[in-house]
Amino acid sequence: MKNVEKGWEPRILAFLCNWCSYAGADLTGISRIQYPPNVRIVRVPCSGRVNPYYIIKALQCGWDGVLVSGCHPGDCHYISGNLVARRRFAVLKDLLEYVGIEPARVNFSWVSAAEGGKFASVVTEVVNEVKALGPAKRLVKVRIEWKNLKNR
Amino acid sequence: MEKLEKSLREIAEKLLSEKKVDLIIGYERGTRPLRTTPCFVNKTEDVQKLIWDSSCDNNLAKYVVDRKEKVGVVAKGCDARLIAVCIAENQVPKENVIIIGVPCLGVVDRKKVESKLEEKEILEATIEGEKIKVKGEEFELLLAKNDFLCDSCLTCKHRNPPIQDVLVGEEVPELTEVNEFTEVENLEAMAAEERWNHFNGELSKCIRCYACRSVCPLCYCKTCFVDQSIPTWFGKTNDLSDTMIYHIVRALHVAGRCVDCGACSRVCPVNINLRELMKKIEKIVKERYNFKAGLSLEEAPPLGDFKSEDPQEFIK
Amino acid sequence: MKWKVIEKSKLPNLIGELAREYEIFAPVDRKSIGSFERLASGSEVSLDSRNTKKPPKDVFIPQTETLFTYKTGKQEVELAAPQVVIGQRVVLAVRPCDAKSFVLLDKFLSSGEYKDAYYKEKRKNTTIVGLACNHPLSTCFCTSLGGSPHGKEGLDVLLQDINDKYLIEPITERGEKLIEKFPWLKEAERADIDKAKKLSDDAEAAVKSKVSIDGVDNKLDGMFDDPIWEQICQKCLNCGICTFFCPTCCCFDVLDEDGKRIRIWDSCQFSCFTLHGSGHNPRPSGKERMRQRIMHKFNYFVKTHGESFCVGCGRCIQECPVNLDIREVVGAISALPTDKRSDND
Amino acid sequence: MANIRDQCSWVHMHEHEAATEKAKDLVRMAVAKARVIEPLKRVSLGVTSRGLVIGGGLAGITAALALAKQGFEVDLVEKNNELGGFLRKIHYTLENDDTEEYLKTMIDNVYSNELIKVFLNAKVEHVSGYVGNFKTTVSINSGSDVRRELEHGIIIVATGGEEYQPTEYLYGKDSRVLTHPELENRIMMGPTPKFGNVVMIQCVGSRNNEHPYCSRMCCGEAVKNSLKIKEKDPMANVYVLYRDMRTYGLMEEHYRRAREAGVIFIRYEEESKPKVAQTKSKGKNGLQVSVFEPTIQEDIIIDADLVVLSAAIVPSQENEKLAKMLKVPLNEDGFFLEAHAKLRPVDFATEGIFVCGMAHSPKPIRESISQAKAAVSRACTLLTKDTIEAEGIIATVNPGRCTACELCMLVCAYNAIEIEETKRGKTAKVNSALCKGCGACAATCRCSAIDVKGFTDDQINSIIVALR
Amino acid sequence: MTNPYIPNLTVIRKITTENEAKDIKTFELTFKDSEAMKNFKYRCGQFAEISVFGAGECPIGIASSPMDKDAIQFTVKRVGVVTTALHNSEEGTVMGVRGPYGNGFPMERLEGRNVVIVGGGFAFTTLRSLANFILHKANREKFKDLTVIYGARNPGELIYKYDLEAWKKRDDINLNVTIDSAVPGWKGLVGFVPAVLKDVAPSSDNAIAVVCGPPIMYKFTMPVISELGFSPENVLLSFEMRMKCGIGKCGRCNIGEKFVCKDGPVFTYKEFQRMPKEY
Repeated sequence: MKNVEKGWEPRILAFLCNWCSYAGADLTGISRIQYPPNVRIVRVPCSGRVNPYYIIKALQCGWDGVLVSGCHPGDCHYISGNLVARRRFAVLKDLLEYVGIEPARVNFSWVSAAEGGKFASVVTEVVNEVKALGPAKRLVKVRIEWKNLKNR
Repeated sequence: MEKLEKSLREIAEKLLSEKKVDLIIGYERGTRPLRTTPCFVNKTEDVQKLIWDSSCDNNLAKYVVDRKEKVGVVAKGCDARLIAVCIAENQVPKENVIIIGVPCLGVVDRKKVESKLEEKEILEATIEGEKIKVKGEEFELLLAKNDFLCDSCLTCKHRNPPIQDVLVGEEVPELTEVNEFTEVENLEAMAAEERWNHFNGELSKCIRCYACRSVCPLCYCKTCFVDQSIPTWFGKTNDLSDTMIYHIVRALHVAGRCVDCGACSRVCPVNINLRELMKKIEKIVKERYNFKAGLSLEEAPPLGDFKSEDPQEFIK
Repeated sequence: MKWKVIEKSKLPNLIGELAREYEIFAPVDRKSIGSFERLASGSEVSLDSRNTKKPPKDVFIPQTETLFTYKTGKQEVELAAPQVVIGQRVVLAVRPCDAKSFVLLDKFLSSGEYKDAYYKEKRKNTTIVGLACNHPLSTCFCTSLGGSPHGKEGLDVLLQDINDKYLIEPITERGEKLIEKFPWLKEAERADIDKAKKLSDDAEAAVKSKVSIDGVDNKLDGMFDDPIWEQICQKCLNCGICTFFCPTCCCFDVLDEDGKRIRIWDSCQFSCFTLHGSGHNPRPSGKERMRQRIMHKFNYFVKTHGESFCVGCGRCIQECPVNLDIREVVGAISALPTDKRSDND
Repeated sequence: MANIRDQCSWVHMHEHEAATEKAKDLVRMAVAKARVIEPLKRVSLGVTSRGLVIGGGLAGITAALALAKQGFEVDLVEKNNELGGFLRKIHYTLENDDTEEYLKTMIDNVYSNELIKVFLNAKVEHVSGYVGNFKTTVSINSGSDVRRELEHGIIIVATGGEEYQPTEYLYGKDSRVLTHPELENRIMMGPTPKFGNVVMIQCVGSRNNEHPYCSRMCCGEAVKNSLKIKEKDPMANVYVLYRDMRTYGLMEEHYRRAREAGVIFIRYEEESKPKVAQTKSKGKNGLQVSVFEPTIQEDIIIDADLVVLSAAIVPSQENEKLAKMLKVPLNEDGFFLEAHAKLRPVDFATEGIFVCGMAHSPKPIRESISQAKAAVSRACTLLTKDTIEAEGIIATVNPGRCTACELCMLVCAYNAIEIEETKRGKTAKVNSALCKGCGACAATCRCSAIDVKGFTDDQINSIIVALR
Repeated sequence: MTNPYIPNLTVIRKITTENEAKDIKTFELTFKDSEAMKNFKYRCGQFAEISVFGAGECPIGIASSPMDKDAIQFTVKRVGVVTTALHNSEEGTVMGVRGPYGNGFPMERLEGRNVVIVGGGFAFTTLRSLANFILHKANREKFKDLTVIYGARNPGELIYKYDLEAWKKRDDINLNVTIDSAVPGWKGLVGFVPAVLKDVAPSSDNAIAVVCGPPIMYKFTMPVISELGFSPENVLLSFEMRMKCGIGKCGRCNIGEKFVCKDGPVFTYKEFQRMPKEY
């Protein structure tokens, strides 16, 4: 999944809430604001839907960075989805940082449907930070390489 | 300690005879030195089996979950708080549980005593007041109890059970000005790389025996997240990444619920100090949401609640 | 084959020589947790008086073992079984009770119509060098299970610590072949052998805790629904410590993980061990699972293989978080009057 | 759906190779999810096309009449023994319409309309069910305590507000200190009395730490009554001590007329509130009001014959109890909190329940009427349908894994989850009519016992591992 | 050293959906290596471990009769991870098959006697294999008369409809197909299997009963079987337990000291009575 030799490019998984951030990302598209192509977007109904398992599983599968973006507090289509999630993310981020995972690997942001520009700048910022960190190694589950095991 | 034991037995006898409870869960002498073992008393004449001294380290709150009959539980400060959390989370109806609170001055950590004696095996040990008398093949020692207390007891701020129905003996003075997060702060002071290697080293010893999950009263899920199949979240092998994730997620699951009773660190057969993770979680929840677990039956758990002014400095 | 002697100081270079030809496993003290691990250098070996905390079964049944790897193509699958063992291996300082556990494991895994290829192959090319116990612990009860602190069953060579020297006693033919590789070993004098004999007799006497297991298997026959189980298992937390630390527990789980089929240690104490696809679980609560552990070790295995599946090493007693002592359990069962049990056949 | 246009091609125009690679990945991820998706069945639920209006004040009556006009039966529940609520205390408006007359005709229409059933001295005891299928027990204690079970599809909360009983400015200690409704009674009842010096004090009980909100109608009342006094007794001197004159919108017109009519408006700062004191001079006890005027930086002292306090509107005591019963939120001030200030101003988060009038926040008469009609128009979007379709994307519980720890209930903004007693013990149960599929419960549940159809854990997990 | 854990590679030749709910399908597998096909000699009532690479393994009873040599059939209900992955695969996908495991039906004891087959729900797979084996022209005369009683919840859940049709046309089989409760358009028997068994009342002398179905069915069928005079050793039961290795090593499928995968899955009712009630 990663070629370290020539200009390694990080892969970032983004969970965007359907009503605000996903719409914001679409607005970024409509206004043709460019941002680095390292982000793969997953649409979720609300930032409150993002389970810590998703973020940890992404880190384990070798994603170099994770971004979770939702509506600004008070704008949530589901009233309190983002507010409940905020506490969950706070505990998760502090614990992962404590265990030794680089804080820039896991990012959270509030992007409303009208903030196309902000979405592009958040993504650019995350990509640059992750690129500075290099490929993800901590918590990544090493996959067996087919070549050196087939010896019988 | 005998005075406490006597009044504990009287209380147990009274509860049983007045049919207030069908069963008393307490401690009885174990088969090995410095060991006590949980005992279940339902007849008044067995009440003599109940004992109390500072080697009663098992967390009896684990036996309270899903109890159908009425139960009286001997509970130290941490056990009582955990029973409160289990009641608040509807795992056992309040009217089924009578908390027999015992003021506790800290329980002895067997591993500390054993590592002090390195090779020599302890054949006999008794706790008298502030001293532990330890006898082996050709040695006999008198140890000061306070040098061998469990880590969590050294900084315990709830020696008297905050929630209880009956109190055995009188209250003991509480520790007030003690910083319970010193170990966590030392780890936080390290660089990220150093911390990562530290946790790598510690958790690589894990053999996935799940004793930490089995002994923790907060782990009552019918199917644990490691055993789930659709989808299989994380592997069950003792591969380092799977093991670290198991411990990280279990720490997340006790956020705002763990009372630092220290049972998970005590029970770990390969001596992993799990309190380093759990204590950090307790610190996060305390600093961010000023919440301390197990102090009231009504309070909503922090991760089931929100306030508009919750800190969000980490959000872009 | 005559007995030999080696000074304690010479042991590391014996191990060094061995390491040139064999892959060596020996007890290593990993932060006060004794376990058998592959040796990098001779110096690490720790032969203190106690038995290791972790049993040597993971030399033959590793906690995670790859059965084979597969590569799925369009309509094509390539399988490759890994090389199980490369070259000869030696396990050092195995206590007699652990050696006996290998004999029991052979009965279970290497017998019957299908044999466990991985286990069998490892056993075939591993020489086991034992170390007699001079100071049994208070939790050891190997003598009650037909073993002894200086038992020879399952060992190729038996070392015995006689203060400044080790007495070397080759037992099997493979053991002799191993000793012959070291001609510089001196012969053992009469005095050494007598001293060893005396030490072993003292050790045998030192095993104080006794459990009578005769007749226990018949008593267990009719006891399946006896209320005593409720009482015995009430405090058990069903964690996996007693099964993972037991030298004879070898249950495993098989699962697929990105590109390889692996087997990992499993325990009859875990809740989903016997969970059916339909959600039905024949052993829903802790009582059934702890009963299964006792029945399997002292009844089922006796019926199928003729002897108990326990070697009396005492690890489960030391490590149990709630001090559920298997000697007490077996004692309580054997104390039950036999007539009450009506066999229903 | 793999969003290749807006989220890939349009935003990575200059990096063709990387953008194509990303597009392939997005398709791989979409296919990974598609392999495990299942059809979403939409559950259809019946609707009882009847309405319940709680509160028989102006808003309640307007709502009941509007609903009846649309042809739906209405149960109107009023806790007192007569309809009218706060409007009974008001006799005329700024525009000089006769509110008594208006209220009388409205009440006659209500009683004469056979679609509306009125329950006086009635209190709501218990509400169960969900949108389209509410069951409410109402206890009527006219003499004997009678309980009635009502069934309806929607609920409109119009319980109104109460007038703040001032404790400051000697109110209750001196008969010459009145509130505006009391002043109105005096103006309407008495012959053309002489008023002399009338001092009105604004923001009494409003915009302080106990009630930080503005009651929005008291400035209008002050202007209205000062004009009425000037009209009845041109010789009277009217002083209005205000912090800010909030006669917003068309009321500004009347504020100008008041100034032209000679009413003197004096500003005061919050820290230096006016003081009212009884004085003994010239043999009779006078009433003296002193206020510190910030521009001239001096105290102004007025001998008053009458002091009128613009008392705030406070939430009624029963809001707390009713909110718990309906499981709808109150804001920090204790009024009912609407779902969204701009997008759903008269709805509650819990579907099928609406709010209007002063129960929502203090407001003038016009706004109460328009909000009542708005609530009815929203309610009719449900009542007109005979079945409503619950969302396909909703949460479902796997009873085998649920430990009934109620964490999901705490985080559900729509109270769509209840604990149900089954043979196998207690488990959570999702009410598909109320659930919006946000997934907060699924992410909070430790044992993954609850999952959201359409965004299941399995689907999202397959997306995450798709590119390994 | 023959490694019992390495599966033989097979290809799915045909998939037929068996019931309306589409959660039961029969997979016809052919071995990629014909040599392995020949060594895969199995008896009715045995099972095999099917490997779906990437998902895992699951024990499934062999549904085809040993007489048809070119392919083996497995009928699988979608329940867990492996069976779902199996249901998601299409013809041509490569699967692994390990086995045959288990003792299967003691054919030598059935020869020369009447055979009564009682099956319920979707556990009819191994009984169908037995029925087809008996009805095969090379074996038919080795057995006396054959009675089959097969019940399911409703017509949609009846599997092997094509076999049932074929058996109806034959005269040397007494076929009774029933459904639990009447459904419009169903002309056959109605009633639970134990009730139908009581009505059909096959004679028990010189007869062996083979019963297979969910545990709940055993509870009600066994009393009827004893009433009909079948002695416990003439009744064969097949059990379904959680299995992983299939060769008696992983330690999880035991009932008492018997491993269901090695010593079973077929036990006589006599053996069953001696075993502890932990299944």
